[in-house]
Amino acid sequence: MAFDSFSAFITMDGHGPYVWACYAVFFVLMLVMMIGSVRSRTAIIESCRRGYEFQTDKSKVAATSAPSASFERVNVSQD
Amino acid sequence: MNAEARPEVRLASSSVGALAAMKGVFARDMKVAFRQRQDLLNPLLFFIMVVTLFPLGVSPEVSFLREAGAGILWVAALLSVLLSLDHLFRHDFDDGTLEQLVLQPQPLFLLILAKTIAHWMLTGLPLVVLTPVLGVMVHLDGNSIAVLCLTLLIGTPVLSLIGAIGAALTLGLRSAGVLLSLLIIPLYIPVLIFGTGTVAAAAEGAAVGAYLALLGAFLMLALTLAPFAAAAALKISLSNG
Amino acid sequence: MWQFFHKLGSPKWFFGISARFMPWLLAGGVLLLMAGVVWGLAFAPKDYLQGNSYRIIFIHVPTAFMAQSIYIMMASAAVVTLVWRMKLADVFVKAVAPVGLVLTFLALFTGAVWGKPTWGTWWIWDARLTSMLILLFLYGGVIALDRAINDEKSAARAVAVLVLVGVVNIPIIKYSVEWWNTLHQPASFKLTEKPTMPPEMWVPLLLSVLGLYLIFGWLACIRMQTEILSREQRTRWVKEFVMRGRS
Amino acid sequence: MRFTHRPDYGALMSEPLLQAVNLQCERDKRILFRELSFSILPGTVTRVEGPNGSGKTTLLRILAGLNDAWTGELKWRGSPVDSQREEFLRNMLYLGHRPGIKPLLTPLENLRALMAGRRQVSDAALRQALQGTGLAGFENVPCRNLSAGQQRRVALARLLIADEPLWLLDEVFTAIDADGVQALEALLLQRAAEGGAVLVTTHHDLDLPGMHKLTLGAGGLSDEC
Repeated sequence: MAFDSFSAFITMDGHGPYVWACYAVFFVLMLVMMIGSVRSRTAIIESCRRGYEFQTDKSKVAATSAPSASFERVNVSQD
Repeated sequence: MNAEARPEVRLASSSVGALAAMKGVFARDMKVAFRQRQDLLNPLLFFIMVVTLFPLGVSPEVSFLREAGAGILWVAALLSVLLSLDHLFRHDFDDGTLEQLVLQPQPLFLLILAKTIAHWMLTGLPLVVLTPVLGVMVHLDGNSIAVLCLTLLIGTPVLSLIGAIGAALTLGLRSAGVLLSLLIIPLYIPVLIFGTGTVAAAAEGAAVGAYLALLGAFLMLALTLAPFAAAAALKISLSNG
Repeated sequence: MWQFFHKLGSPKWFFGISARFMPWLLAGGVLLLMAGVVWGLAFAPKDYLQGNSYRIIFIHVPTAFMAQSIYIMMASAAVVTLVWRMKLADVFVKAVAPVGLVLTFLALFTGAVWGKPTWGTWWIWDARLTSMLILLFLYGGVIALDRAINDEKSAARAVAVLVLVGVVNIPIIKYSVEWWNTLHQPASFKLTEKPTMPPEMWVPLLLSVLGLYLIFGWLACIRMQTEILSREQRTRWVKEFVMRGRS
Repeated sequence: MRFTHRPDYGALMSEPLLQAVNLQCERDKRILFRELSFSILPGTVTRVEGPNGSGKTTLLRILAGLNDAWTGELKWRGSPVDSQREEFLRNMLYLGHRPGIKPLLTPLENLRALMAGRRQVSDAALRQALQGTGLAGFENVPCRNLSAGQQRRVALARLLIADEPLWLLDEVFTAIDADGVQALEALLLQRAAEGGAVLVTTHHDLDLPGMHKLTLGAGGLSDEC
């Protein structure tokens, strides 16, 4: 141990705030990045799953035909 | 159609050399630019205005201006080149001439080199010509002005060449102008450092030959590599559009 | 050989193999990093010149080292993207660029905070910090370009060109910044130059560098997996993988 | 001149100019077409058909080499296009949606610039080509003062002096009047008769004698599952 006491370890001869701030920011950012990466992975898996389930539901209903354009006037009522 | 009736294929007979093709590209860009002279003046006016901001915004004192003058002029020149880069390929992209450029049976990097040379003649070179006037306005001495002009003469083509890569990469994107600056400014830093450093060395009475040679080396490097990168980038951007 | 190369480029293959490595990468990385940091913070001797503030080195050097090596890795991947059009390579570039950005920022931040007790000022235009700042800009440019292009393939190839242009420039930038630095403030006090660093100092430093390297490996894997999943949503193997937990 | 060894006549006849094998193009996660294979034989006019969004323009851009987001094989006279890029470009003429005309330049200057990287053509020939597209008297008027149809005619003037056997024409009939359309149709047929090959996309009702058709599907989402 390079320090005589725990309080000496914390203050580090007055350099404590600098050292601890660095380590805090480092660990916070690393953690945020790591958790964020895990989360976005779960999120994408979740959204895929929902997509697949939606797909199977849709195919159960009916095989829809491709939409074709009719260019019919849409009646917009004025009153 | 039956096979007997099918005539023989006649392939394209001749082609022109790459140099003639480069001349064609260069001539067209020059012609287009001179049909729109106002656009030629814009980077120059911008250059002058940015330089004017420093005495107004920081200090009109002779000592400050003499010390910072070279840097101010270099930064202003860099920014006005940056400003003009957005147009390097954009109009050609919009009206379809860029497609036809890419489809010429010529090495694309040479055609881009020709376009970049035209761009430099229309922006970089006028800036160099204007520099002595502005140099006097920021109280640089004659020797410094001469060295500054020399560094800009070697440095601005590098700016155009590197800029061509950025312009090609951001072609057809939304907010391409801002993005272009973000991509390109970091790459401009070495040119800026050696450009202003050379003038600073000259002001201290040191020999500047070595520094100018180094700037020349930058130019050679940019001349050999940048057109290839810009050609690759251009193909990617066109493929996207 | 060629077949192996193609297999290496297959996202599906990567997905399987990376899943096996990842727990080890994470566990090893965290263990080594913690060992290095705790040793460095509590047990390594005090520096006779800078006092305890030097203990920032145990995270400053690893982040700075990683920030640079990630860019080099991205450049190698960019070559693979442009030459062989391997899908995995552009997935890699896209996945790790933000990690590089964060680590570069951390290197800058720790450097600046270290500067305060050492030089008495938060920011000094020191050659190292300045080139780190420029590296931060380069990372920012890469990410911005990637975001700006909608089409995945075009984005990957445009980014690859940009990364390569950047990597050609990095030595030039470094050299010019160092030259500029000596021009403006000759013989300044250097941060880390200690040719005779005792083993009690460099061993924990080595540990934390290795640890961060492994954690980066884990981050790269998981982020690449995310990217692969989103790109290959419509393939059968992703569907099987996603629906495995169900039914 | 160019070829010291000439292949025998019969082989030359059957050789396709351009061959596409298993083309697949995916754009924004949508497959435009897949397993698309065809040959373009000399002496043919081919119309590329399909509804909006089926990838007609994309196909032409791929063939021209402007779009490279595709997989498969493209062969120019039997060998891959990639290995003979310049040779291919020398023999291919592409006209796209955007006419490739600078609004600030005159038709003559535009045409001169377009030909600069390809072949030496005398000004007299350029003028004649412009006259052929009905632009006599407009040779020296800046193109921005011309109508959309006239601007397109400037681009079309290239067809009158073209010696490229392969033409890829994307929507060239747009903004062209009825007389112009008729003349253009004749021009395409003439090119085919001379041993060239023409690929054309159009919304105009084009039906030339002996015309081939290349129909693209409606595309669709790429669902492999």
